Amino acid sequence: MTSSSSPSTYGASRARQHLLVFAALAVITAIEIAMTQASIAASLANALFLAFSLAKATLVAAFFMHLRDDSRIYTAIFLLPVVLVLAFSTLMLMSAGGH
Amino acid sequence: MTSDAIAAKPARAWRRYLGWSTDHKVIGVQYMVTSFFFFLLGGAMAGMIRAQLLTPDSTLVSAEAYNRLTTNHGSVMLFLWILPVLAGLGNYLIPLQIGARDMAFPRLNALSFWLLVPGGLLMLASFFVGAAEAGWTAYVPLSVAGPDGQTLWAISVVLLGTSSMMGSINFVTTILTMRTAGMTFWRMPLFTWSILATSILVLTATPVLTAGLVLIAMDRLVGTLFFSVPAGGDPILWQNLFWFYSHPAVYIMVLPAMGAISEIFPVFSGKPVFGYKMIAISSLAISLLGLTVWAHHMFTSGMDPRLRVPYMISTMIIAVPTGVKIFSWLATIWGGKIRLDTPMLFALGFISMFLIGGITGVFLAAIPIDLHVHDTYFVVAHLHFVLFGGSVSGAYAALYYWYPKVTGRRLDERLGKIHFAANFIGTNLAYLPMFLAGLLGMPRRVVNYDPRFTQLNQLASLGAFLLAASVLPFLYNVIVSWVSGPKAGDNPWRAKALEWKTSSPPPAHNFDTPPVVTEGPYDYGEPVQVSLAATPAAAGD
Amino acid sequence: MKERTLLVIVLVTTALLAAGFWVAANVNLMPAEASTRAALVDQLFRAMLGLAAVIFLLVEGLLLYSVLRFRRSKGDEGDAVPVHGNRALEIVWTVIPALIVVVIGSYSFRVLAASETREADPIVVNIHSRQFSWSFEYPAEGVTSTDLHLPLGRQARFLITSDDVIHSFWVPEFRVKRDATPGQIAELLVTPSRLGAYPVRCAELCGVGHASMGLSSQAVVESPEDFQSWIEKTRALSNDPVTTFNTMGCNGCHSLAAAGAKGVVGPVLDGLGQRAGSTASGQDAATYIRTSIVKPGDQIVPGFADNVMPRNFGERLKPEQLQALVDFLMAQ
Amino acid sequence: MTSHSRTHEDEFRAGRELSLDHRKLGMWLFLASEVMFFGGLIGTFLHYKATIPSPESAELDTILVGINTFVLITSSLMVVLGLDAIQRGNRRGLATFLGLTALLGAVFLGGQVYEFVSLYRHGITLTSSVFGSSFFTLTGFHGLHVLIGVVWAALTLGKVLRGAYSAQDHVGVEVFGLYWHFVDIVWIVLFTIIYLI
Repeated sequence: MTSSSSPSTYGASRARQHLLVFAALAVITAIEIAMTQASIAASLANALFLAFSLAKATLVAAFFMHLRDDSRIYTAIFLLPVVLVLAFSTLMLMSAGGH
Repeated sequence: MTSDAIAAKPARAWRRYLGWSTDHKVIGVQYMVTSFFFFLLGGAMAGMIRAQLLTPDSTLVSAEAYNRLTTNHGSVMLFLWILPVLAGLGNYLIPLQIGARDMAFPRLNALSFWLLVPGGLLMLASFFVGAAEAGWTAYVPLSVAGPDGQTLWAISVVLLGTSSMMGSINFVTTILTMRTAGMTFWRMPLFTWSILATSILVLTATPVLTAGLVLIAMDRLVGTLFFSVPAGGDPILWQNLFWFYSHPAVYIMVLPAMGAISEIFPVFSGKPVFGYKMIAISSLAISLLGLTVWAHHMFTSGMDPRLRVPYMISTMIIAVPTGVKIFSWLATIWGGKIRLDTPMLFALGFISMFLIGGITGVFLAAIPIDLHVHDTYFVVAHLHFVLFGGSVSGAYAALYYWYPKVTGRRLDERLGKIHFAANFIGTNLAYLPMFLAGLLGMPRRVVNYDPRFTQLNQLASLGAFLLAASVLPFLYNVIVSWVSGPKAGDNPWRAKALEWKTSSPPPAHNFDTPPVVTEGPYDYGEPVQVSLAATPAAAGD
Repeated sequence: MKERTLLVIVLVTTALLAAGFWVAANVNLMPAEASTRAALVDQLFRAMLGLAAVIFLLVEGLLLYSVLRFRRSKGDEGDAVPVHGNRALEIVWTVIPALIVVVIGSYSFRVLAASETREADPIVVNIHSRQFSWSFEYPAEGVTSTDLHLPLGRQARFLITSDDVIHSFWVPEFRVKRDATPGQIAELLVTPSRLGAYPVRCAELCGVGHASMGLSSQAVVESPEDFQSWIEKTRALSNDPVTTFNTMGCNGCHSLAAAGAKGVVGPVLDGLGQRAGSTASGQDAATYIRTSIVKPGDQIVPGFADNVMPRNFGERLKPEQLQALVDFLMAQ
Repeated sequence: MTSHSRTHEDEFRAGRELSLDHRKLGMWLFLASEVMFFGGLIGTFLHYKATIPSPESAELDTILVGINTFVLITSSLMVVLGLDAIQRGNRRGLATFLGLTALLGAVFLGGQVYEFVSLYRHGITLTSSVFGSSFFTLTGFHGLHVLIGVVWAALTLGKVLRGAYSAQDHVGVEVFGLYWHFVDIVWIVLFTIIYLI
């Protein structure tokens, strides 16, 4: 995740890369929808779904939003709240178990 | 740009403060003046509250009116006085302190101020439709019932939160991208550091409160069921959303004040600030820790018992970076050449009173004690020592310190010292008795109380009235000195930070030529070439 | 400065700090200790107050000393000797507070654990709260009362809930409070350790009656024998209209001399019997009073708000209780 | 951006030294706060999903919404392709792709409206249950963000047609792209926690 191709080298190659990312996103989404129709153990399915959405979000952020090439400061600014939200949601769920 | 043109004719310069301006200095002053108006308003409410509490069974105000007064006193003081006055200081100072021409997004900057105005008016307007009366904490389901003002209150707080988020985006962007040549991170004044830390908190904490307020507003306006208990709504959920913002809010309101104090001590001691890096880092530490402690406000509300102890520990740990700051300030004035001008007096007052707020904070974090004093006058005393003894003293110190920079005039020292004395005595007189009342069993937010608390409450009211009076010399001083005070010169305090290296008041472009920074902001008693080592690298020797 | 001066300063400071610690650790700022928990909490509180006093005196002392000792002399425009920091010192004042925090934290945790341990055969009390009164139900004894009576030395297990908004059950002498949250049941353990009657307070803002909520209730700790006789006395009165009036929470909002009720939120009920017949056209006094209890929305007395009085008394009152209550109010 | 006596060049030097553009930084900070805002709503939704049984969720049409998800992802692709185009100086390409972005965004909104209407027909409304409240609030706020994005795309398109942006100057497009992709990411998360899990 540390390729540092400067924005000037943008071009057809970059467009191809974006198409590949898009293909990946589309495929994952297709798999997800297929899984909802198939009968899979809920726990396994949910784990997969979470993993998938994490993968998709990461792809979009890394390639479409250029976090992969841009200053790490942008990444930090984006990740801090993500971590906080994960923590907050987990605690909400725990306190849901509380009563 | 309008302010340039008008600056050319100083005769009518004051007019630019009344309208839309994108000059950060104008906006800063607009913030400070507007928020001080709301300070007086919130103070008037406090006056009525303390008058009601002079006697145990007073009927001066009805129970309903009393709840509306306490609710709006809190909301106005927090959202319309402390937050905006500190935002105003930041607006005025950040570009000057880092040698920038203006903020990164001047129009956004003006917009965030002009959001403050409707937000404030909306909160006041609520008094005409039955003001919010569920406390500034707006606990559901009480706040979902309640009069229409409760809805206006929620919308108003959303507006004010949005305003401070816009401001924070501006602050961070400005600090990261607009520092002038040589202004490295480790040469930034500590006030700038504190605003950076605060902005991170604002951006991460405020949106969660906004989300919660949206839910309340929707429950009230379109009949959603988020907090409807019969439908399964969970009142504790609101408390989580609310405190996720409102505990960090305390640090949002005190960190910039600490930043201002950190500017003042070295100047009036003629010494470099002690442990510059530690102070800067402790601000960041407080911000991040501050995001992890919110549920210590809910020890009595039935949270998952497993979670209580971690929250207790994380809350207590915040005492450590706070202690680092206080000890560093002490070490800064130790062995200095101290001048006791008004800004310094308020700075010293800040330490001595914030200390009480900080220590009692650890008491509140200790769960067994909290289960007794939670929601009592002990908490009221604690939060006023933090926010009034702390934040407001800090704001006063900053206003006295930077007034000459803003106006080019000096304030009257005698009036300043009178103001300090009245403020210091009044604060302690008003809030110390409350600790005792709380411990002995007086709940907060009560319109009447058990007669055995009468003396304590009368002392508190006396202090409150003294605080009210203490504002008069300040107002007189600020207004008269602006018109006819003695000229201050560019750097009356012989300070070293960048804002003092331009004229007072600064020109529209802040600096006639972009400054190049070659030394730290606190290199007192230093030959310039050594000054690059304004860090603990030089520590100990 | 000279060693002797230094020594004196050190000695004086230590003496002051010690004195401060001793005073703070022995002064009593709390109300009576009426529960085993209260004793533990107060020990913790005094210990922390002692530490707090030391830190407070240390910081304020240093502050005052510096201000007096290091004043700039007239006409001195120079700077002081620059000191940028001191690694060792900074480590010390980071580590020591951290250690203090650890100590206080673990001590607090021990107190918490000790005060929440279950004892055998607790007496269970269901605490119901509503705007603006408490009632205490003893399911095992089949008794409900506006006062909380507890046998000395036997652990009480409170199950706390609310009918409307959040209240908070607090007896300062027990050193503990617990929120009464609608839709949830909160548990609280208290072992009374001292005979006496103590105030019951609502600590969470719950509306216009918040300050007066609990004025008509108190927590009474008594000997097991007295408690038993109180139970029997109260059970005998279970259909007594005054008891109904108070345990159903009417007293939280209405004032009625005959029931010793001082509520301020709803209409005064003294003399209701005389005026009830003429209040609503086409209704005799009994019908009017009965409707006002089970369908409070039908007639709202001018100057009072609708939707304040609960709508469910029809279900909550047994027929004989309702009848007795109506007759009782007729007689006022 | 601002009418300064000094040029951007030296005004934002400190930013360039950290390879930060102040406009992109501003947007990222805004997005950070948006993460927290949606985080609050998502936390609420999950909390109630865990505490209150919601049979209504069986009425949700995962296929339809899956297609909608696909549409939104495609619109994100359009934005990056548009950016690639203008970075090669191809303004017509940018215009085309921005147009497609707005179009696909509109299609997504159409799909959401259709979904909402059919749910209302099944009696699942904002006020029918806590599930209804949190479902419509969460998806509704996301829809609002898409709507804003569509308008923004249209405005950007207008500027392009008036000759704005070039291979050297296209930060405006990039900033819009950041917003649009963020809205896309939010939907990826919502799709998972609402429809899949």
